[in-house]
Amino acid sequence: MTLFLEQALNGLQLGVLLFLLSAGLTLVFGIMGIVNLAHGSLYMLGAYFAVTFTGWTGSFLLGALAALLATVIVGIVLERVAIRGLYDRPHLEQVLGTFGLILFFNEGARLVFGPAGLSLAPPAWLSGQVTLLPGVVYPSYRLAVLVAGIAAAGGMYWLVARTRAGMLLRAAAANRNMAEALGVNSRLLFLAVFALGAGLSGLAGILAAPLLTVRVGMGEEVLLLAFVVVVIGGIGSIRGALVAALLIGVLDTLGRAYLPGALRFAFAGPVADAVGPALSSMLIYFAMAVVLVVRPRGLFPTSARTDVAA
Amino acid sequence: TRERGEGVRIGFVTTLTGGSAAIGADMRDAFELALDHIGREMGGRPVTVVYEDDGQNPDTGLQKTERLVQRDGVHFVTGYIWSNVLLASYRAGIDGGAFVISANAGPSELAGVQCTPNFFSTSWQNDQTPMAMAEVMNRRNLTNVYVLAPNYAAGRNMAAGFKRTFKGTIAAEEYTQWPDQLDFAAELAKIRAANPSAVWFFFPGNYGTQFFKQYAQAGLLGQIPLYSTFSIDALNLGQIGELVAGSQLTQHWGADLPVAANKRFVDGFRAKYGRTPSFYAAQSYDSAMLIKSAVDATRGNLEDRDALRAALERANFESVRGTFRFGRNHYPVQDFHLFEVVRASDGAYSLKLGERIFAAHADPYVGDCPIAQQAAR
Amino acid sequence: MSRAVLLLAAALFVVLLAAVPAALLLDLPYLLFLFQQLAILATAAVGLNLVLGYAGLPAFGHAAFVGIGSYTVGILATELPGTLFTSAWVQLPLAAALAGLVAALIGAVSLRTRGVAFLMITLAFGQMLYFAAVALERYGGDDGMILVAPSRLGEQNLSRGVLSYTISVAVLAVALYVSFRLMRSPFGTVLRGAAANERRMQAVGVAVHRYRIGAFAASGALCGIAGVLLANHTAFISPATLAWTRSVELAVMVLLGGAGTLFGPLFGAAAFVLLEEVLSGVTEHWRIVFGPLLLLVVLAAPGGIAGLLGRQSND
Amino acid sequence: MRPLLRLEGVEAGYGAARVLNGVSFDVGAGEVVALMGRNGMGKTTLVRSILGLAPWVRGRILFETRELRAQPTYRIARAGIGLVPEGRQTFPNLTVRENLTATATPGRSGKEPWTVERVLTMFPQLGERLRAMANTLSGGEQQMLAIGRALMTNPTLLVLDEATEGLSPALRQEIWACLAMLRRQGQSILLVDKHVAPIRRIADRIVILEKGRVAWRGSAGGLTDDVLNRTLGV
Amino acid sequence: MRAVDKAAVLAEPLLVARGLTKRYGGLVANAGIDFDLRPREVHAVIGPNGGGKTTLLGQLMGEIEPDAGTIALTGADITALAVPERVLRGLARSYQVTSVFPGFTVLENVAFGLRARRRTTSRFWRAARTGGELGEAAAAILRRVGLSGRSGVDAAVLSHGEQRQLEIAIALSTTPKVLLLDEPLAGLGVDEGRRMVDLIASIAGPIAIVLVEHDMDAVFALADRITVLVDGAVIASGAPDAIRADPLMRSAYLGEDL
Ligand SMILES: Nc1ncnc2c1ncn2[C@@H]1O[C@H](COP(=O)(O)OP(=O)(O)OP(=O)(O)O)[C@@H](O)[C@H]1O
Ligand SMILES: Nc1ncnc2c1ncn2[C@@H]1O[C@H](COP(=O)(O)OP(=O)(O)OP(=O)(O)O)[C@@H](O)[C@H]1O
Ligand SMILES: [Mg+2]
Ligand SMILES: [Mg+2]
Repeated sequence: MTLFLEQALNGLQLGVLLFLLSAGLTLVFGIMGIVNLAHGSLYMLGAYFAVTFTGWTGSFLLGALAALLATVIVGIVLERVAIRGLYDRPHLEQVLGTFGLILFFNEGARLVFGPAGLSLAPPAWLSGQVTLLPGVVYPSYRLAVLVAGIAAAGGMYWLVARTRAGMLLRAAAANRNMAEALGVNSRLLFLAVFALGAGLSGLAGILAAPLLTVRVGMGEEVLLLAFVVVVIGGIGSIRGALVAALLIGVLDTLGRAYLPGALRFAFAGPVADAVGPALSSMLIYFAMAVVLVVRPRGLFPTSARTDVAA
Repeated sequence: TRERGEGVRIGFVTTLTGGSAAIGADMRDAFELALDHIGREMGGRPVTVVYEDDGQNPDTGLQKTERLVQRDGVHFVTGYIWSNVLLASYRAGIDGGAFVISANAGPSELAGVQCTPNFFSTSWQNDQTPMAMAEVMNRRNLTNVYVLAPNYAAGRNMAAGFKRTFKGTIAAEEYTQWPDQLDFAAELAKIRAANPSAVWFFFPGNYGTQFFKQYAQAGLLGQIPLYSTFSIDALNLGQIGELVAGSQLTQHWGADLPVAANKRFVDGFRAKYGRTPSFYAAQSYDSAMLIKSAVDATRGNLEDRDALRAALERANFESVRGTFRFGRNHYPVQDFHLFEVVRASDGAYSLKLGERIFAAHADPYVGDCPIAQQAAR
Repeated sequence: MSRAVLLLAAALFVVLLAAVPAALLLDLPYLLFLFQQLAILATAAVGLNLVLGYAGLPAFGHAAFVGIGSYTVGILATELPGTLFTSAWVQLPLAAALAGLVAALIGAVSLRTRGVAFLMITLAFGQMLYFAAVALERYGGDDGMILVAPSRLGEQNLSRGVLSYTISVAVLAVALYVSFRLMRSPFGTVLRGAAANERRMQAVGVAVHRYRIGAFAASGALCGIAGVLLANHTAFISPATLAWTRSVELAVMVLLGGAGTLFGPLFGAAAFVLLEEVLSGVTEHWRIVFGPLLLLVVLAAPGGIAGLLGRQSND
Repeated sequence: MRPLLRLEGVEAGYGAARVLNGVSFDVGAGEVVALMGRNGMGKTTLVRSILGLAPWVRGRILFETRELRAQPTYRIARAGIGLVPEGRQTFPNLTVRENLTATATPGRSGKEPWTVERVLTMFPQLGERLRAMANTLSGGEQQMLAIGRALMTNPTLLVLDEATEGLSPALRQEIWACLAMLRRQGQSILLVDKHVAPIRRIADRIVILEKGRVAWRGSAGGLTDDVLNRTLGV
Repeated sequence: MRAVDKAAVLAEPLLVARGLTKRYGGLVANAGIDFDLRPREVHAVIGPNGGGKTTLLGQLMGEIEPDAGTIALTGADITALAVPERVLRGLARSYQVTSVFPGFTVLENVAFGLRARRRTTSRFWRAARTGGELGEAAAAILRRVGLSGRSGVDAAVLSHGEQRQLEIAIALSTTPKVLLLDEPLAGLGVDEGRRMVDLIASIAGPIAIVLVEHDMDAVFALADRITVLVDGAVIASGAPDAIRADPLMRSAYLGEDL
């Protein structure tokens, strides 16, 4: 039972990390309508920056802050140079363009940061464990990630659903010309939002850095997961992204924890060993397919009517 | 129709992009160093090397191999980090008329029934190193060990090798997603719950780093001893040295092996690149030396392939691991040693040579290989 | 269709055919290897274009259908060596049927969604097939398998050489012809019309869904055929063929060349393969050039290469 | 009276196709000017030109004292032009209330500012649907919303392009009454519409476009049946 | 009383809807609507904005699934049929917002429906021709709606009025028995509107028409019968004169500018 609790907590923590990633994606992709494959690259950059700046400053917090800033700046430059030209383009062309960006960022990161994976230690005050319940020992850093992620989730929800900036953003994303005609500086707004999305993605990278090896290609590993989360949640829905991220995090973790064991009941050892990991990898995609078949527009769809709207 | 000009042409397929590019870079650097050491000459002929990136992808590896043998007309193809890339590519290399010499990947397939005359390995067969580790653990009377490896061929080979030799009980076996498992939290929780007397695992390169970090963060490091294979190397020691200090591993080579050729290699590598070479680099260096020994033996005659093959089989060169010979299946028969992670006075971490675990150890598949050893000429 | 497009397409075919004597006379076997790969990828791209381009459906799992073709060859060669089932005459239609069937099933489910959700669900199915391939322990699992017996074609086989090359180019030509016929047929106009206005197409009495599933099947079948050729070409089959990045690459080829145009996939595959070949020969850091180049194409030339060469009316 | 909006020789079009061939007229402060013409004569293009939404525009467009041409659209809007566009174009993913408030700007002094409450007194039906997403509204409801949304920017010049399209007769009348009331309050209005009778009642001046040119211009009183017949086919 | 009524209706009308209900959350867009359309009839549906007119057409056409109620066409129950199947049985509609095939010529726009009707859309090898008999049929339809001169033009660049005409042409291309028109005059100028009225009058008769329209001049010029929908319910139904005379109508919906 305590094991299950711990696994569930692991799942939540992974979910929160996924949420941070997909929150930025939901903003940029769900609301602004940009399919940005390079979103994962910003996550990677955030992690690289975190390692670099922590090395320079000697402090994880300072390094993380600087890394966040740097990722946001990269986001701003990226928006001005590349993304701006993609706003009014079909999704497919955005895919092509941002695929090019992935290649660029991966190669660039390798040139700048070197081919070897980098590693970042969590700050000393977070490198221990806490006993949550008798028998449930949990790494403090993971707990911190959980808290940071939930805070970011709350902030995002408030920003998009409750503030005027969020309203303007949704308005401009739906109909840029019309928003402009009502006095919205959509260029600036989009720039700000893209930078925010970049920042969130960078934050995810920064938080993940002490857990993972920072290396080229780490962005693509999570990109798909983030897209899965956004789509399951309902495109453009922050709430949906949160629920879906937690769902996927828990599903993935529990799948890895219990599926192979369950399979061993059914099959001989080697078969179960081979099929288990494959099946648990498949699990989230299977979940997505099921969700989309049952609810084609995700868990929290934004409703639409097409027979009278222009 | 492959004779084009004077030189000896060598293709080198390795991973130069993506998450594992560091391994490829280490291998390339070592190969270049070897060429420096031999004056870029073999059997009186100049040597040219074409490096190709496989992107850790079997299809790409195959295509690059194809390109090397068909476009560049290379006489030897070497490199190959990954078993699956090697398996995808070696036929193309051999069919294209080249000798294929793996400098790292050591799949069991090519060691047993499918062994083939024009393929050689300067590394090891996957099973061997974990077998040595299991032997160490046997000697310490460890039982109830948790086994962990990624779910791909090398991972399964390694686990198989470990289990073949290990005599104690196995608490549980776990195979993780490959290559994109982000997080080991679920596995770590299971380990904690199982509370084994030790954990043996294999996670290469960055994955090893990641596992050690998370193991430490989970507070398991001091509690359950870790025995690993191919998970700590010169490439990640700088990152995780602190976490793994005192930890032990088995290997066929170490930078401090007291062999003249090794000293030349390690000193040369440090001087040229300012870092300690990894075992990947050592194998790569050896592969250059092996090729040179064969071309020298035929006095630069690249046409007499039987003679070349025979010379390769003799392995008449000074390996960085000391004595080196090939088994019937063209995999090395070599010693395996215990190493320990130690902290030097300058604060850097390194691997310190310990006792010898296996002497002249041959892989367990060699018996299945139908190649008859040619009489030494 | 603009003159420039036709000219370029003709030129590409001349080059593909001229490669045979050139490779034999000048001893450039690699040229054939490279061009054969180009032709095979272009065939798959032509297949994908039916869905991605003409029908306007952002499908991103087509590498799986190529993989089905490849594994069909690999599994038959392992399980039924020396039988009828290693003949290309059996394998090609079988792989096409199998890939087409799976594509139709995936299409039928995926078509419940639209837009980006569609993109993601096709990708998800692709991933599921990828992991299924990884789980095929008997056929090499993650490592993949060596093709022990290439598809037989009478006395010869599809593995290597001029015959195999010629067949790959011929299959590409046939695929283009099929694509041409399909897309100017009533069936094709329905697909394109539904892409322009799905609701209206329903309201004139066309059950759009069925046509789209048909397009999926045709597109999957073409990819399956490409998969058979690919397995023979590389003599190696592995899950890497089904990876999602492969699907994206296929889509990038289609888009680079010009989605929804007849020759776009050919142009895109040619540009992709040749640029990669040339640039990676110059520097291992070639992607730092190639990536921005793709972006530039999008920004400067909407409609890809075919668009650059002159807009065409509807195909 | 100094004109609020002045167009001088405005040309505009899409791609190579020219739609406006030199249009000139003024809208004075406090004035209601109606723009009429058959389908496809360029009325909407003209409206889009003013707001900087047409692909290309030549000539001069002065608002108060500023040259609008080549300004970004949002600046033009912020200068005090409120648009009710052709085809409604409400923000589908915003609720009715959000549609009203998102782009709202505080009123300029001297006039009673538009608030959500004031819009709802004009369109009580929207009140019942304040929390509904705009894309679930009926066509006419969306039209009301579009008008309310423009009013909420408290514009100096209100521009309505076919704002009564798709409204029920009763509602249409309310809109006209509302426009008449706005006019009495001194609101300047440029409106495009096809309903002759109400335009005659509330417009100070009428401009009729034909093939991108001004075919007729004059006071409402001068709009004789003959003119109507000639230019609009009425 | 009701049973008798129903029997009489079933014997006669082309299109019969009973108890059509559609809810969106708490909002009832259609509340148990009974509606019928007799052969050769133009049956106008009017009512305030948001009254449920478009929703009714959507349910009749099969685009909106009713929460309750049945629909029959020429005596056969079509409630469960999908849109294309209903079209093949003789239903067609136009949309409140123009809905044509951009990127296709005017002629091709019409050809889609003709092919669907001839069931040739699934032919996949021979080229889709717009000549021959099909071309003539298309040309005839375009002539009828007054678009003959524009057959080779991309539908996307037609003027608004022309697109409305094309909208009708596309609907006619499926040779419907019943045509549902949603605000066909919307966005049309006075002159163009009048021509649209003439066009509708010319096709009415052989084709029975449900006309949703806010332009009362057009409604009274065309309608044989008028039904008034308010808040999703039928509040009145009858001959135009009776509706026009209804004082409730005048104040609640028609306003004074009649
Ligand atoms: N996006 C566009 N691209 C090309 N041509 C266009 C576009 N929009 C409008 N046009 C053309 O410009 C001309 C003028 O159109 P505009 O919409 O300004 O007319 P209008 O007077 O507002 O007509 P309506 O009364 O139908 O709204 C028409 O011939 C139309 O076909
Ligand atoms: N998908 C939907 N979700 C929520 N509400 C809806 C939806 N579709 C329609 N409605 C509501 O149902 C009511 C009826 O809408 P409908 O479009 O049928 O009205 P209508 O009579 O056609 O109005 P109009 O004359 O303005 O076009 C409206 O209040 C509308 O907001
Ligand atoms: Mg207009
Ligand atoms: Mg309506």
